[in-house]
Amino acid sequence: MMDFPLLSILILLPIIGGGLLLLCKQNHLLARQLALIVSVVTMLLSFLLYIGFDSTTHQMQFVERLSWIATFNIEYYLGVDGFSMPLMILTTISTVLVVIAGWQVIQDRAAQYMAAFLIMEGLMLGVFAALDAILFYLFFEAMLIPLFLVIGIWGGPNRVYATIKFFLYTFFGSVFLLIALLYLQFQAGSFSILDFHDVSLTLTQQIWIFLAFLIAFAVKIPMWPVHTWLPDAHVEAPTGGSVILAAITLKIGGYGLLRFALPITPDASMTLDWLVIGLSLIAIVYIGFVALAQSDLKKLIAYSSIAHMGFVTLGLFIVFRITANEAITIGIGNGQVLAIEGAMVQMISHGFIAAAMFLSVGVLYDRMHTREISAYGGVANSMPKFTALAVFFAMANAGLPGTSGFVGEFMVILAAFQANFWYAFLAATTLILGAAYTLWMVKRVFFGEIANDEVAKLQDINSREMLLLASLAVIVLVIGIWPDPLLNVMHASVDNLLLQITQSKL
Amino acid sequence: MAFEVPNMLFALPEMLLLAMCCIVLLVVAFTGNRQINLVHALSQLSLLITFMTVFWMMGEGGLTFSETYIKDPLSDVLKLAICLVNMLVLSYSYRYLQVRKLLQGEFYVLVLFSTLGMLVMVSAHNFLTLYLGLELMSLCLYALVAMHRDSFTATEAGMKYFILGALASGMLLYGMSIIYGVTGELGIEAIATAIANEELNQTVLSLGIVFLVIGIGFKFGAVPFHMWLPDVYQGAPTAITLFVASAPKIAAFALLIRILTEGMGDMLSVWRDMLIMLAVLSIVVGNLLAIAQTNLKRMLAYSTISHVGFLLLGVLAGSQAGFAAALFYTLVYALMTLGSFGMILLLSREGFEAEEIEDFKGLGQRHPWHALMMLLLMFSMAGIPPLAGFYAKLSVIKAVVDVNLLAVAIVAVVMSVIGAYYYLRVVKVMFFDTLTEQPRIEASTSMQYLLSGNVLAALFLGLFPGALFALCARIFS
Amino acid sequence: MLEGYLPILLFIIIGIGFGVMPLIAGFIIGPHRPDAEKRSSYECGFEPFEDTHGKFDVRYYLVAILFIIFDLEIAFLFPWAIVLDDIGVFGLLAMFLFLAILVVGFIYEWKKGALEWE
Amino acid sequence: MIALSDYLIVAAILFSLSVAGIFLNRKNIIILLMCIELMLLAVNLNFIAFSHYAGDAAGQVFVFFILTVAAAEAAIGLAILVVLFRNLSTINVDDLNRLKG
Amino acid sequence: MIGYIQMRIGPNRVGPRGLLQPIADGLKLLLKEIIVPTRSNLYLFVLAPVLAIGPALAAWAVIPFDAGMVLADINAGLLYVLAITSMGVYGIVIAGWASNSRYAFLGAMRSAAQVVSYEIAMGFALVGVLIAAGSLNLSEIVMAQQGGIFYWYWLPLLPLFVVYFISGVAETNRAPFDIAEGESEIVAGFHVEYSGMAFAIFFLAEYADMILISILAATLFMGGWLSPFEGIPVLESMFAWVPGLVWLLLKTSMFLFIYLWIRATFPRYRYDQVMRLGWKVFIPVTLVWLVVISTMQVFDIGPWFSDVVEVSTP
Repeated sequence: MMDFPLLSILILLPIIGGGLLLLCKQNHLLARQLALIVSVVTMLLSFLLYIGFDSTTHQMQFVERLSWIATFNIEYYLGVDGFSMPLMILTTISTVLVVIAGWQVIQDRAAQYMAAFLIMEGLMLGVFAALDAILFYLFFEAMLIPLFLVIGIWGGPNRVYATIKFFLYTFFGSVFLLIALLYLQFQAGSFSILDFHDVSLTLTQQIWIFLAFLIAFAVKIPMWPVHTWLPDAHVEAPTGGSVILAAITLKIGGYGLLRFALPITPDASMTLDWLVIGLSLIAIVYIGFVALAQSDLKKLIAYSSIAHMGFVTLGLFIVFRITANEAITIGIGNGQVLAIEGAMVQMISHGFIAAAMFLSVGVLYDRMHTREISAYGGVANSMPKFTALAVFFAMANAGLPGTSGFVGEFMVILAAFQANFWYAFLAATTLILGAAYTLWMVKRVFFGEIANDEVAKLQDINSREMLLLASLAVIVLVIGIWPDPLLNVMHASVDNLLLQITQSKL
Repeated sequence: MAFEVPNMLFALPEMLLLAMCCIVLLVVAFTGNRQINLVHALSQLSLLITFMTVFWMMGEGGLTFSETYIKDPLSDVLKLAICLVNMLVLSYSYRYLQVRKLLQGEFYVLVLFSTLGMLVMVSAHNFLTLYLGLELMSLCLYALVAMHRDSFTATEAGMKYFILGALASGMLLYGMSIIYGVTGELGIEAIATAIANEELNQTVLSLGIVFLVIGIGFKFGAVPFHMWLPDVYQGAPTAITLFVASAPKIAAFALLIRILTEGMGDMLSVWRDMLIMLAVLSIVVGNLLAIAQTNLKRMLAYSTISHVGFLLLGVLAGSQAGFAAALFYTLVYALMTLGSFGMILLLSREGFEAEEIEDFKGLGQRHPWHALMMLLLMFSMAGIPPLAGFYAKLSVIKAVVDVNLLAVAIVAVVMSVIGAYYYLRVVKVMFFDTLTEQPRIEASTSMQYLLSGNVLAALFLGLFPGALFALCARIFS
Repeated sequence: MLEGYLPILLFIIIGIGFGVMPLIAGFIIGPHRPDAEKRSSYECGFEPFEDTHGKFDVRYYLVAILFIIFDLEIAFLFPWAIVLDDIGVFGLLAMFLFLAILVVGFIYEWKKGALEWE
Repeated sequence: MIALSDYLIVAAILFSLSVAGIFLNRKNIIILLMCIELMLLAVNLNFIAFSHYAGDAAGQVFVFFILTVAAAEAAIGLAILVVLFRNLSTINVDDLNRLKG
Repeated sequence: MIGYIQMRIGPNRVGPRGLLQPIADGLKLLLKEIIVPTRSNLYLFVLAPVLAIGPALAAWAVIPFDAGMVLADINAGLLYVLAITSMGVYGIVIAGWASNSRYAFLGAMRSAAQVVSYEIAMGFALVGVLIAAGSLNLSEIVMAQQGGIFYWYWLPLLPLFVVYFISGVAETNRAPFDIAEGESEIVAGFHVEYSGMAFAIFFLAEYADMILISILAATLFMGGWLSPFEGIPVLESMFAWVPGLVWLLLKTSMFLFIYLWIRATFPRYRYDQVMRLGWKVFIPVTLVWLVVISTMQVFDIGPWFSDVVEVSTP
């Protein structure tokens, strides 16, 4: 198994597939079929990762290591651990969904649309698999290009503004990441992320590096107050773009914090945890209220995404508070594990739920060509099957027990109690707020009187859409009811991470 | 007087090129413009021969012509690059010039002589040779820029270029004269030795360096000596702009390296601060002004200014890694410039220059492949992986970080974000705007292939920059 | 060593004096009765209607340029001619090369018609 | 005997004059060209002075070459000027304003 | 003298055989008004004649009249002569410019172009002398020609000598190269607006130039003050008493005579012919001959460039 370059294949397959797609210019059907085949094969291959994964160790697995740019000691260094592996699977699954979702909707330059997504898939897989900082940065940035094009070409009326804003925000964040990486290389002598973990830094150095990381990943996550690109991007993006944005690119921010900020600069993280926690709580509470006020479906979901990602950052950084509280008793306690794993589960689950929500909106949009909540009403009457699924996802989004949304939020809130009651309290308000804005949205869109003739004429979802949403529903349910398979693969890595961050580097 | 016959072999490529120049000149003289295809072929052949000779003679090196001439790995690589770039320039320009009745023998002659000047400059190991090479190159460039005699803009650009270029030469010379006065030497190495071993008047020496840096700044077009650059880029016929923008920068890099690092290496502390100023100003001003442009050529000119700033960053790091990075940057820059101006050439046709950003509207729908190429170029220039431009920026910034000039590095990267904006605008116009008129591509297929190859090379360098990096690093180790 | 040049300076002064003195003499001795007709420039019966400091044929300019270039080549030849015996065959060949390039340029000018007048 | 510094001061003054001329002159391009020549002459003076006082001929050789190049430069400058004049019918520096931005 | 050759009556009436005619001319000119045309630049207008004559006279400083009989025995003698005579062109151009007359201006441009064109041929010719002599010092050049009339440079450098002399004629704007003042075309050339003494000065300058060219020709190609009979046993001793100065003056006079002779006999060239001769004939010829003699010099070929001559020079 180790000789088989599974990760490389996972990364290259979609990219090459995308390149091939560019060649079939006008033949949309061929392009779609090819895209589906490639994405499905990639997804199946990614399952091999799970099957072959050894969950007892925190060591990197499926490692591939080749010298790449010898002069700077940059390597082609891939590997996965308990954090990245689930995210990779999330990526492959999402891409399949996106391909299916765009099957009929995208008529204009379909081949290029599919190609962009496939290339993006490869690059995102690369981000998660990269263990060399420059390689990571490379995938991290390169990913922007197809996404930029996807939003810009196939997006809504205001797409140009949105896409440039999106690009510049993320690019702006990432250049600081680059500086930090270069500085770290200067200290560590190599670009291997694992070497970065071991490098010793003074507190001042750590704080600067941490801030650089924070800017880079906070923009990606996005955290308040650098979140403003996200609603714009989501609103203007085509459905597929929204799905990928919500499901995966946001996760890259969280993943980055896990992979870089926490282990490399634990002391700075600890010193500045108030900042991140504060921002997270603002995101959860304030953005929750903002979401409540939205009249645009996609914007609402976008803001809810920001709020949910607030849980992720909260979970990651609350660890230090827990540690402070438990310091007297034991080294690594249950609380910390809960927090980190909660954040991870929240990421994965949000990936699926947000994807599902955007797909649902996409379904409506394809039929009505509007995202205004006020334009809908009584959709349940004309689209019963769709309504059933959509309401289920809305519930999951609000954190209904039994769905995956509940698991992540619950774990984080539980952990927060061990840190500080008020944190937990504020975080828990999301249960109310989330329920409020989702349910209110559901009520306005799906139930009540049929608002107008167009709604009355709506066709219910076809089998393709059914397949999409149903499979997502299954996943959400499975994770919600039985999260152990997901949690198990993480344990070792989480433990190792906690070990790293609780040991001062000073 | 002992008169030693020098080892002429080291200058063989230059001599061959000179001979070919003369042949081409004679052909032009005797056939006028009737046999222009022959002249074109001959010119390409000359460059090819030179390229092959340099390639064939790579490896051994040394000083010759009373230590005024050097053949070292740096000169070899730069010469190869110059020849290659110029061959591409000639191929790209052919059709553009033909359509505009500018395809005259003189164009080829001037390009060849200019190339010769660059080669001499690259190999110069004495202020005198350096100056001669520089002037041979510059004089041809002035003439080329003003070659379109009926164009207001071209002649005006030529005049501006000439005056500021001559001013730059004057500054450079004044600096050289002061250095000569202080050290009593004109040879690069002799000056370095003198600076290292003797008690020299540091104040006067610094004064000389100030003038040298100003001169170099002018030649590169670094802020605040950049005034000529946008005008020349915009005013000259695009094919000429392509030439002015690409290979001379490679040669100017040699100028910089020979004078400042090989000659004045021990005075790093003196010139570093100046270069920091130049570099930071260039990056800031170049990027900011580029945003306001609507003319693509002018925008690329300002972007060149910012690229120059980055290039200087590598040099001012003063470390071997920095020089290697700057070299890498220069080569990549030449590649990208070739591509982007080549793109303008590709799209322009009779009566249509394709030099306004607006002219690229809707390219993504009409010619997706070319739009994709342009997209890659723009992203490469913006420094986005996995394209060559990214590694160029990465390596210089790394060099700067390594010598603890973090603030400079941060300014540079922040400005590169702003830079990304105007590159994105081009992409936006190509892909997101609907086309107004039907851009028809008349360029020959061979040019289209070459251009695609050029861009793919940028992509390839982005994926596998290792070899080139290693090469650059070895040159400066 | 500059002493050797003193007579030259004297001669230059004398030469200038030779020019200036008669002029002064002419101004003093000669009659001085300017009138408009006399002072107008010489024309074949019509009034000069424009400043002649205007345009002139570009060929003159061309000659001037060519002169500068060739004159400088001669300036290179001078020192070479002096030390020809010392630098031997190599110097000879080098200058031949130089002249050859010059000739190439010369031929080019010739063929391009820079030397034609009518 | 005239000291080295005297030569240098003269050269520096000439040089400054020419640079000032290039930047301040707004009237006539020919004056710009003359300033450039003046500049090179200032450099020549420098070189010769240094070379004379150091007893090293290299500087004078350099001057030779500078002279030649200056001639070529003047030739090209004038050529461009002629073409420019043909297009614009003026050699006023301020009229060079078609390219801006 | 021209008068005699052309059988004209008039100029040869004043004084004994017309020898006083120039003096009479001078007096007349002195007494005439110097008219400064309106719209002309006074300073330049006055400067021009000074510039014309100054260099012509200044060049005399380095001419060796006999062994050691030279005012300024500098090493760069020939260079100095070339440099200083080139200044004369300024006189012409400034005169034409300052006069503000189209005839004057056109004449000035023409003669300037002509002068500079021939200066190149002349320069190349001089380089030949330098190769042979190996020095820029005029005295040394003369010394290098020792050995008799056949060792003077006019023979080995015959083409150069011819070129030099014709160029000299052209350089001084004398007939048949006097198109610049071709009365039929442009009235009187660059000094059309000059009158009185100013005109006289131009005239003087022209004659001074002529004499200079002649004496240079004598010095460079005809062995300067050396006796023509050197090396011929009997005659050498016979004429040994004649001072070098006399020889030099004799030779110079001979050239001057040729000058006038040419003027009197040859028709005027057309301007394009003049320029063609200068550029397309003289320059190639001199270039080729330069190559020949430098090769001969380096490889010690022929009767004049062999080491024997080298040894015989002190």
